[in-house]
Amino acid sequence: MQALDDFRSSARVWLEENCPQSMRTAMVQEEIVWGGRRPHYENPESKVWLDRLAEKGWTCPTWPQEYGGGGLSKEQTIILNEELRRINARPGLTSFGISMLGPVLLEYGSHEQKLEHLPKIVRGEIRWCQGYSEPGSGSDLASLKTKAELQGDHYLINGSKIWTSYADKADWIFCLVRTDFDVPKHAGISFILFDMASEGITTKPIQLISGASPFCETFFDDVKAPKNNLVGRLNDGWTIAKRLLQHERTMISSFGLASGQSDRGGTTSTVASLEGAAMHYRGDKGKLSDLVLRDEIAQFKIDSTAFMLTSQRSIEESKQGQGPNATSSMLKNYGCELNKRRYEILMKALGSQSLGWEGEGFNAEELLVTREWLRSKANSIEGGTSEVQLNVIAKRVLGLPDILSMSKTNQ
Amino acid sequence: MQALDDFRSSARVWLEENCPQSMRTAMVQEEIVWGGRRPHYENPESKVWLDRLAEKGWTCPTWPQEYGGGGLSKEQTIILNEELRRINARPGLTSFGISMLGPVLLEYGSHEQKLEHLPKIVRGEIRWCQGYSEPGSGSDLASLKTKAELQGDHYLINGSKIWTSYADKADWIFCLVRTDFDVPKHAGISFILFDMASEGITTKPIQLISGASPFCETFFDDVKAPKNNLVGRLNDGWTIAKRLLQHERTMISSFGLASGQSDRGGTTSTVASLEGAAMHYRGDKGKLSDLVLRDEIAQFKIDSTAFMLTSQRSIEESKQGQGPNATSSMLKNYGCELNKRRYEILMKALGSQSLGWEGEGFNAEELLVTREWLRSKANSIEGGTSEVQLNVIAKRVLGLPDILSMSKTNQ
Amino acid sequence: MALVLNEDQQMLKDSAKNFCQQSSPLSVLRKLRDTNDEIGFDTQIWQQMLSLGWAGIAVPETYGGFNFGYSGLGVVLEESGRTLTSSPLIPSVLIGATAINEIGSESQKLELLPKIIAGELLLALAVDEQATHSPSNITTTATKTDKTYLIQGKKTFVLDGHVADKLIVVTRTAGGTDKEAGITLFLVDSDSPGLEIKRTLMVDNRNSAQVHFDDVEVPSEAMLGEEGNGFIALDRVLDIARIGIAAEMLGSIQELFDRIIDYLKQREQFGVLIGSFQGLQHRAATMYSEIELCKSTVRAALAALDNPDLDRIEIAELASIAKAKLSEVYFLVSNEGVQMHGGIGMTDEFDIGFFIKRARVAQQFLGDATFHRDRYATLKKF
Amino acid sequence: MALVLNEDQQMLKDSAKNFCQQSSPLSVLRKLRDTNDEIGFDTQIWQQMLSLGWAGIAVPETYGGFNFGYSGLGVVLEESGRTLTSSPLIPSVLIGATAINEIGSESQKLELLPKIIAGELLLALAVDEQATHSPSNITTTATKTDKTYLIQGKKTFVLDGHVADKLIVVTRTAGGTDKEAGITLFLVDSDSPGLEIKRTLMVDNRNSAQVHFDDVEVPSEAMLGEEGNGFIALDRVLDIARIGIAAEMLGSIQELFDRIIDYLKQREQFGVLIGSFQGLQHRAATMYSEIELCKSTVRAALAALDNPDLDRIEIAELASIAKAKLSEVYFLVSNEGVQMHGGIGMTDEFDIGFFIKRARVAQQFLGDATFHRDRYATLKKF
Repeated sequence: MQALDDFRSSARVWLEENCPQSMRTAMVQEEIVWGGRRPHYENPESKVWLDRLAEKGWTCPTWPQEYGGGGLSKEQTIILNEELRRINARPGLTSFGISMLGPVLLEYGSHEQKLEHLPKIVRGEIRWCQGYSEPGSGSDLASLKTKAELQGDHYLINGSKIWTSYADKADWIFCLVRTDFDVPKHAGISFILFDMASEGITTKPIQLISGASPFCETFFDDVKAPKNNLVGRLNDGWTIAKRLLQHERTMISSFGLASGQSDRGGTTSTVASLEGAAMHYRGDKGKLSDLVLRDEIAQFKIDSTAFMLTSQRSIEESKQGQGPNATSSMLKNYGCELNKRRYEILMKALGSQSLGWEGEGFNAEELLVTREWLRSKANSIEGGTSEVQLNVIAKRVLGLPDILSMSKTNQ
Repeated sequence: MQALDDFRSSARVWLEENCPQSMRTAMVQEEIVWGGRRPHYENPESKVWLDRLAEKGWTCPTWPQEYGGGGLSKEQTIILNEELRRINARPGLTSFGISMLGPVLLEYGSHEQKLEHLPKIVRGEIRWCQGYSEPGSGSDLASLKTKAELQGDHYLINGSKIWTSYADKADWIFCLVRTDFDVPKHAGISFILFDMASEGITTKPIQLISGASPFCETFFDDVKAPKNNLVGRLNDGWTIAKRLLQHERTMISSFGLASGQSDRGGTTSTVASLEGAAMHYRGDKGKLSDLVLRDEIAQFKIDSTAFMLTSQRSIEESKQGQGPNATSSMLKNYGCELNKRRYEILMKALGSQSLGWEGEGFNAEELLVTREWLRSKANSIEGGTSEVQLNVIAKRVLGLPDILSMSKTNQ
Repeated sequence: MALVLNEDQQMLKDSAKNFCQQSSPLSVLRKLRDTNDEIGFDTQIWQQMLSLGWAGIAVPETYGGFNFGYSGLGVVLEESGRTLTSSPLIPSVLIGATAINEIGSESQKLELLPKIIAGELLLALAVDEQATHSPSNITTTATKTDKTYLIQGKKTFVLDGHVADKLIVVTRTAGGTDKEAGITLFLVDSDSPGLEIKRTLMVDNRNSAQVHFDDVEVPSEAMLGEEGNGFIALDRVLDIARIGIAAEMLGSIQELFDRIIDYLKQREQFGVLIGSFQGLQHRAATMYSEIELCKSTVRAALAALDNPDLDRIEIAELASIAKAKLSEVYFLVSNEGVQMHGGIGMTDEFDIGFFIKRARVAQQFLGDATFHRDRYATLKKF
Repeated sequence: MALVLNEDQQMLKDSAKNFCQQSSPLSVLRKLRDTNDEIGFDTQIWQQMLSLGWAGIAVPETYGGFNFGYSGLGVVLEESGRTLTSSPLIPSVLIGATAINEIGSESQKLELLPKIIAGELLLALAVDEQATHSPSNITTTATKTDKTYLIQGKKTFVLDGHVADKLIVVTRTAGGTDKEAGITLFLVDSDSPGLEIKRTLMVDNRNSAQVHFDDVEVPSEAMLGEEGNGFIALDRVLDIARIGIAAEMLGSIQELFDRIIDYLKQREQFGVLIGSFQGLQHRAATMYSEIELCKSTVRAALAALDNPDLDRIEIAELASIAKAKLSEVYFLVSNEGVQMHGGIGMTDEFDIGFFIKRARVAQQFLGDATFHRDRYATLKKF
């Protein structure tokens, strides 16, 4: 315990000295740092803060120091996070490398692969994107058709991916490819890494109903990836893919977690809390004057608090045991549904002021609500649809039988 | 049109002269007339009313006069019903013979069968019960195992039925039996009629969670039914069964229809309307003081009005075409869900006064709410579960594919 | 009650369907959006609608109309809802012409209705002042001077206000805020001095306006109906409009549902059509049932408008039932539309997004489900 | 916050589970009902619970208890909820002993708590006066005379009031109806002259009483807490009780869900197990998720009671969250329990009916979901 107290003191001192003042304020969308070869720092202090964190490995505090991480124990990491929250410190780096690729490289990657990629992730030097879904594959991810053929010292990759987040801005991709067409679909998939600057790659942003284009279609035309960029064993990529999906679900469910807080993404505004927005737009005579809406908001806040407590419990339980588990499907699904509900209630609270698209008549915050409401509809589609999560719960958690295999054995 | 106007005048005069005064009041549970060999008339005027109606065939106004019916056209029947409603006349007879067996006998029965059974149904001389479900068969009705073997001039019937409504009070049964075990399950079923006084029949009432026992288990041990009691062709009983189920659904959906009215089963009481009950138990300051409950009641009443309009539209549409159709599944399902909702809202409105079982502390009306609430839970199980109705809508109305047949063709 | 269309109504519906599918498909709305069209509807299509007589369907023959009833206008709105057609049918015909016809003096009717029917005059209704619909909650004042009234205040969510020739403005000439007494309607030329009309672009690509009145002077003859007694007449016009909007919503919901069912029947996942999954089947069956209820409420409400035997309260109940129910079901079906289409439903390239955007605007316009449930309960005295 | 049980709590839970499953299965409740038992619980089982020390789990050692905290009492209630065990644990221990311990004077605690723990004294709380829970809405009056108070009024839904030795009675000594100020609690012997206790049999086979006070005289020493300041203390006791009830509900919900899942895995229809139908699977998965949330809220609320750092408002919020959430989910799961079991679920012979009956009583007891959402919103100042 003394050691932990010492760690807390030293972390607190270090943060006090090293975290720039503007990094101790609520994050704003434009100042999120994604890193990469062509990094963008809207606020110059963001770079200072990232560099200092990265030097200590604290962008990835639990990763081994050997690979650039902080080498901290779970207990130390909890303390570090508490201290970061205490001063309201912003995350230094937002990255699919940290939240998705890193954990599976640590588990399945070779020593050389870890040495090559992990330190760059820690320092935010390489921005990663994910090549999973393909046009038409939808929830049936394993039906993927992008082909990788071994040709001497490299794989030749042909095919296309869809829903690759920020593929047009990413430096490298972790990608599922088919390396055997003659076996059941799950058994012929491999997990491979390659540089997005390679010849033969084109990306095309997809415009969403919200007007934003965070995703791309990505096309591979005879792209060469070195043979030793394969992670894990050949044709064993599905194991890695599933593991990574669990990490992704854990990350996405935290959206829902955030929606439980009054504090929306750290911003302070009229619409930061549902009840605040409702009282502002609907009137407030000591209490919210629309009692039906008030009941709906109370129900939402009760559910989101219960959800937050469940996420915490899941963390406490996983401390006593394993990493992300089947409950990640439950958390992902519930968190996403909560976030969608939150925006629908917000739309209701704002009334016709939530119906603007652009231009005069609506303030920036109101216009953002409209866009974010539309964006939220993807929550229950991306990272595995609600339907898939419910299937996973039914089959893996509750052990209910699969109808297709039942009917095969029965008839 | 003149003819119809004449019909209306004469019907009105007849009703004025023949409908006893006590038959022009809201029906009460105890005075419902079921007829049968051992009829019970709590109110002697019920018998007078039934006999007078039966003499004109107006217990079954659309059935041919040849079989004891009223021989009225659709237009005349509508007028008769309007006139009956005008004076708030009670139904003369409540009978599964009228609502279920009669229509299919008219469609599938032989002339002799019609002559034998229909007039007795019209006059309420025979009370019928339905032998469909079997222990364990549940929604998979066609899996029935009760066996009928032809032995000379009669069938020998062995097996058991469950959920036979009032089997312990019924005189005859219309029953599904298996007459061929060597063909797919739907192809070996026949529809047969027999006397419940036959040797070898025993009935055992089933106590429900509401405390009531409207259903029985019924056992057949070498029961003999004359060969010519078979309705329709041998092994073609499933066609008749399905048709009869449509009539049953139409009947059950009318429960939901009734629940849309302020008037609950014609009774006038504190709990007759949801809003009346809520205002009585929850307080009323010009409007219902619990605004959240008020919103819920408004939503219910809107839905039930919309449902009532839909039932009417379905009747109008069927006038232009066929008899009960696939929308009967929709109406059955929605009506039952409405009725369940109604009781849950009523429980909420009455608060702890809805939680009594018997004895002091609760008035008769309150105790009835508790029991009827429990009873209502069966609405979405009997006559085909909600799940089955939704399947029927999905497959027959919307034309969505069946997963079991898909997987058979695909794999 | 006539819950089934008669032959003439069915013929009009078929012809409207034909026109909308052929001449005014959803791609028209997309093009208006992509070209940032300032008018917000296609003037050529509008001219064709005028030549089909759509602007006069519900107007009596005396004023140049076809006296075909609101049921007739309803089926046209329903079909235009299927293609999400944006046109002056809602603001100028359903609302504007109805207001003149219901409230106007004989001379106002004789002057204005033929112009609306001919497409020479576009109207817009300025009623809402806050972010939620609350038609008796009026603070815009009209103060009587010698021979004129001076209007002061502001209005929001004025559909197509930016292209209207005249605004129908709901003002207060007496009484306190949120009182039904003291409300007076005026017809105000959109080029009146002191009047500022600011176009706002909505998420459904329609145009609403925010309107400011700074001592806008209108002559006494511009009054629509009686001074101080405007609310009851207004409320009936709003009820007709709510029923008409519900009819348009019904068309959109049915179109959306048809697209969902088509997709369930053609999209394969895990080796089977996704329409074979019972989870989706039950949700589809639930939507189907709700949509059947929607059809009945819309038909009943339209039929009621054409039935002179019904009183104001009966119409009001049916209007609130229809608007509440349709709003709730459009919400359900538009969300399911995106969810069941998965990723493709989230892309702008695909049409589903247009429906969910239109859904939220239509839900709120002239009162959302909560508003109408409250109103229904009040009408039912509980 | 400790959202996972520690080792000692887990051991207590395991032993409680063992006891309830072995000695107090659901069949005990059925037998009590079928024999029209007048007491409403099995006295032998209650004696065994007493010898296990369950009545003293949350009571400090000074008064003969085990000081094991509310988390300890909570896991016992949870396990007794699995078997729908009816016993004085709720009225006399969870509510009665807590009230004495939280509000009583030192001498009251020293006198009464050991008796409760030994099973020599049964208590019941008389708070509700109307059909809905509204603890500040008190019209039963206590009027001060020379050295005594005279209580006049009536109470309803007094759980186990018919067998209680003393009632804890919430009265008004000052102030108007529905004011928090002016509320005073008294301990009243159940054999006091002028006191009429009428047993009422509830749908869940428990017993509540309706109690009439006709100038029931109680000495000043019978006052529990301060005169006129009773509400805040009462509200804390009610919060503890609400959390305890939520723990019991959690046990029942889990048991019910386990039975549903078992049934889905063994019941065949159309040649397959019904648990393979996706429609049912998705509903089961939804229930599972909601139950996980229930577990967390109950654990968090119990842990909060044992955490001296939390203030009254924080406890109140968690109590309302737990009672609202559990009420809502018990409603869902009990309805699904009947529906998914089909016909057999409707029969009295099968046990599912006991759960739906208990569910509605537990939902309403000490405030239903709507009450607690309203209270939560008030606590959160919106």
